[in-house]
Amino acid sequence: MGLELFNTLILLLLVVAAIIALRVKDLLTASVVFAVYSFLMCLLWAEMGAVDVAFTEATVGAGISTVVMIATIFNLKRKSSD
Amino acid sequence: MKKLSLIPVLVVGALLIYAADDFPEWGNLSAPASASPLSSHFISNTGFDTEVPNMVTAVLADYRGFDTMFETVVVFIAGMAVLAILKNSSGSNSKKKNFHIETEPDIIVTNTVRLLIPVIQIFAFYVLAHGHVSPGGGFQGGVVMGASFIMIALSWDLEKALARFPMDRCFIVAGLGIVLYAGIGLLSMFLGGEFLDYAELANVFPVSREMARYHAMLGVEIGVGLTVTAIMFALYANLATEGRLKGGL
Amino acid sequence: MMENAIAWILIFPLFGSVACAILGMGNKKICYPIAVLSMAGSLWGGIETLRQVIASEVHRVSYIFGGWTLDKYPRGVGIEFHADILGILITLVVLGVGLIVSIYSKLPVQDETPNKEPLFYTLFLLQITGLAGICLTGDAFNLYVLIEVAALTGYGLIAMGSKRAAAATFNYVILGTIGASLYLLGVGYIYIKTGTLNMVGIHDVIVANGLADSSTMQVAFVLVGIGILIKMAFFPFHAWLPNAYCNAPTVTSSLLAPLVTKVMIYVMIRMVLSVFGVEFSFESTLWVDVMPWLVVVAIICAAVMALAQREIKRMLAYLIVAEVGYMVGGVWIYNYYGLIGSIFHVISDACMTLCLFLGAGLILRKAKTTHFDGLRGLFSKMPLTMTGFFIGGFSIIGLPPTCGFFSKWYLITGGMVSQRWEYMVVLMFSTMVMVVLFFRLIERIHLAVSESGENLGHGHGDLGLTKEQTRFDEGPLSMLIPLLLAATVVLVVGIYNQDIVNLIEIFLSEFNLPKGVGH
Amino acid sequence: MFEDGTIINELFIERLNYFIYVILLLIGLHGMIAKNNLIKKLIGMSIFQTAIILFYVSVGVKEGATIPIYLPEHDPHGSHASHGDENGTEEAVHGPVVLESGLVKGYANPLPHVLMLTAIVVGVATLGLALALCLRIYQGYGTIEEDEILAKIERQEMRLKPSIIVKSADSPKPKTSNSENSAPKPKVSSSPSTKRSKARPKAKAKTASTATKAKTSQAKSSSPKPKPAVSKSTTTGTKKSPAKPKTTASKTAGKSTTKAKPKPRAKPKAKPTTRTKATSTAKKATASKPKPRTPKK
Repeated sequence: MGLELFNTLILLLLVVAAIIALRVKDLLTASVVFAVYSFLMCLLWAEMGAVDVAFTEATVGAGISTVVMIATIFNLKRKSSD
Repeated sequence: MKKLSLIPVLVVGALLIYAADDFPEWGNLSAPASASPLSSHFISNTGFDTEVPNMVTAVLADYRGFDTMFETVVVFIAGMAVLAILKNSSGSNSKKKNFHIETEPDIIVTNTVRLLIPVIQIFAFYVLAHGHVSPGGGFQGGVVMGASFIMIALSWDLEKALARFPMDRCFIVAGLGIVLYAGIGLLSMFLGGEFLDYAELANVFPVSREMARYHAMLGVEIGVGLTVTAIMFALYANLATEGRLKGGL
Repeated sequence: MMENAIAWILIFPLFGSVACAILGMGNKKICYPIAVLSMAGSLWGGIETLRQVIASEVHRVSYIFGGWTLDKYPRGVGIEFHADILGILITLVVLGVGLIVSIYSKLPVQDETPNKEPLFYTLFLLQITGLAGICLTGDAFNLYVLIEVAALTGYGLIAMGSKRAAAATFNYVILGTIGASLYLLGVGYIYIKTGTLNMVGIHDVIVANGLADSSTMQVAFVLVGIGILIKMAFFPFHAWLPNAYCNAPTVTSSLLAPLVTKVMIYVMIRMVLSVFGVEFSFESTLWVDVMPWLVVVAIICAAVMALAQREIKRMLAYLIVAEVGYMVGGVWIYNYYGLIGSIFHVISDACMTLCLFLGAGLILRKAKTTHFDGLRGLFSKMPLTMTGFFIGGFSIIGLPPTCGFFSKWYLITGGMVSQRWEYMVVLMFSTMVMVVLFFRLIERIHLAVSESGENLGHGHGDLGLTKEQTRFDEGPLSMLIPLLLAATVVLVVGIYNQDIVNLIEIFLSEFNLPKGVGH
Repeated sequence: MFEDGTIINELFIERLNYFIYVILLLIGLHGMIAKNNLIKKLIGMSIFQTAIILFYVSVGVKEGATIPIYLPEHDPHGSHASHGDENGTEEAVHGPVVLESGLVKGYANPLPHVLMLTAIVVGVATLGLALALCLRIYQGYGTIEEDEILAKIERQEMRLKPSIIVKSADSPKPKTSNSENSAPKPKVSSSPSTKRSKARPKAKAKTASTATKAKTSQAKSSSPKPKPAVSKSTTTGTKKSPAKPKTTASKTAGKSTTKAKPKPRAKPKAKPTTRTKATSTAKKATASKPKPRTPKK
């Protein structure tokens, strides 16, 4: 039962994180929130028994993707119009 | 206009909700996906066919090894395409950089990283080699390995990282990874099986057919790891410097 | 070696591409021969496989990677390559186009993407690998991976073009990812109901379990269908195509334009016939009622847009969109002849589009522009190029000795037999538009009148050009020969159309398609 | 407190995964289509892909199953996992066997996990490539906002158009009119600029498809524009306009021109690109405009 509560909590947080990542006007914040989203996703998958997928998402989604995205944003404008 | 884009989104949403009604129950053991002969074969026979305890690794590198080969190729393509897009692009510095590269790397950061890098790299090897038994494998190990080079670039500067892993070598290593993967497949084809039929390697190596699969999988994972390591670093290096490979974060 | 011919089709370009990447760093010159050789090897594998397919009793070659053969393991454990006649025919088209374009590529690649030859040829060969794999694979998820291989190389190849190419490619990336992801989601829906990914296995489960009424499968069909329609640039989703192909380097556009859309149409035919099955696709979905009308809209809009263009490459890009409408329509009028026409048109359209784009590349090289205003006097300047170009053009119109005529013939027959008058009318309409398009081009080349009706020359036969500008000045042989080869192929496919149609009929004979009037 | 709420369980917890995945997918799709910033589009794309992965992983879940790695007692290399145990020797002896069918339900379905590993990799590859494209676009246009990029492309095309005509028309030809250098010149520069101001609000259009739509509709809206411009040119350059029809009538004497002309002309009127209008308005001007240039060369 505790696990299901945990599951539900993460699912709701995921939606919140996704919306924030798309709404926030600062791209750097957006990519960090997206990293949070990825890590939540990773937790969820680990909880669902997909350990390999969770591991990959942790290294790729929350790790490399974010680093690469931030590296790119440093070469671009940080502000977004929407 | 913004409102209009909601229409396709809502249409897709309605479709998906409509379909969700027909889904088998959550976690149902007799759902087609879980009860199909395919899934039960993977679960029951992985140990028998390949002697690998981690079914995901076995399915990834052996049963569906052809997919994984192209997954590696996709990573390789990403690296090549990024290079193709950014190389010699008019790196006009019209915009002033909104950050400055500190001439002297921070001593606390560098010393910490100096301690961390070997640990990270050994962990990467562990993840790669231990993927047969625990979560992990070539891809994850490769990413961790690539991250260690990115860490060098972040804490010192890109030149230092590039001195350890030059861009030319990156692509040679990435190519070698694919050659290793496809080469194992080709070798097993020359030994009389189908492409990627690792069991045929038992003809030349003194192991059983199952163990031949086991060890070939390790070789394949190393190939994946090489490609991924090189390309992840190359992606970072190219994107952080707009392809100039100078300066960077 | 022989029994693995089907695997060699992919192994040659795969290793060739890696060789280009590694060896090309040292010596750029080596890439071109590697590309041509690996394409030739691949084509050998294709021809050998075709021979095997025709020789086998069931007209099918099944090759399972990794030795997970059907006698010892359940179907779908390993990844299966499933070459039936349709698959191997399209594969041969892909490889043939690849070989011709690789020969053609020598000079344009040097000039348009200097210092990037290794990168270019690596992506080029991997593109062929992906496309050929799409044609052969018998696994729904492997198809997704190969679609992404082809798509990512395509993005890279297009983005090497002019400055505007990056923005165009970005749109392509977004739309292409939506398409591929919807396909992936559709495969997930199929998997949740059938529990397998093998195409034959999926079909068996659908038939055995009577899944035709399942809403999940219906939605899966819609998702897969829309994903593929986006990828093939069917009319409302075509936005990525014209910009991407116009701004791409010459070689890229002459490789992608003939292949990408056609291969995706092949995927649609494959999904409709072999995976979901005729009963499911045509009887229990609404697509048969809806799609022909969408096709009508698509063809009319694309044809009108093509009329409005003043640049050859852009005009051709809209023509491709119109041709996609033909082929999709040929499938969804749900008729035996329509399907023959559709499949044959995939083949012939690849040949003629190749011809046109190779010609456009030569024109661009010599005349420095593909805008209509820069074409005056090209017939006297480069007669061979223009002959090749217009053979492709006449084939698009559908003039008899070329292959375009025969495919259109079958399409119209299909429309007539299934009493889809709207489809027939729109085929006639677009044929007329194409006549206008190409004869207008001829007019622009031969007459000294500019767009606004202003006279540029004096008197009869004078184009307002100096001797210098009309002197015989053909393009380089390495580009001219592939063009003439492509033009020959257009004619040969037209002349030997009956043989190809016979092969297609063998393929279609195992499906229960209506041949008579009405259904 | 959740134990007895079976309806809540059914509706909320068991189906929640599927609903959340749909919601995430729609958020991502909306981000891809509607966001103006290219990086935001990419974040939307990643959310879209992760949502699909979530769906696949949900498919692989089995009630009461553990992760798809053999427990020590099923491990083909028993000694590997259970070294030191008293039954270690036993396990090592019996070697790899096929798992009994009853035990199969104890492990989660590995196939969706494998597929999703591949999908994640494809996702990161696409992301890297798209980020490179963003950098390239930024180098070219100095912005990563889609509407601004479209506006800049539009402006560049306007600027490019006359130059193409100059290139193709600068061939030596009889100089019929050479007086109105000053009159047409401002027109060439003004007509694109008025069009540009019209293009700006239209180019706000979001997706690429609407971009092309915007192009055509913008052309349509600008189609009344050229007419006054043309008439103005005829009024200002009265000397030129009567001269023009005379030359065409006398010199081409082409039946084929008059025959073939209406077709191409008729269609563009219905759906002209910006280009054609620009050329047709600029045509009278360009006929004389290149002239001052050619002597300079």
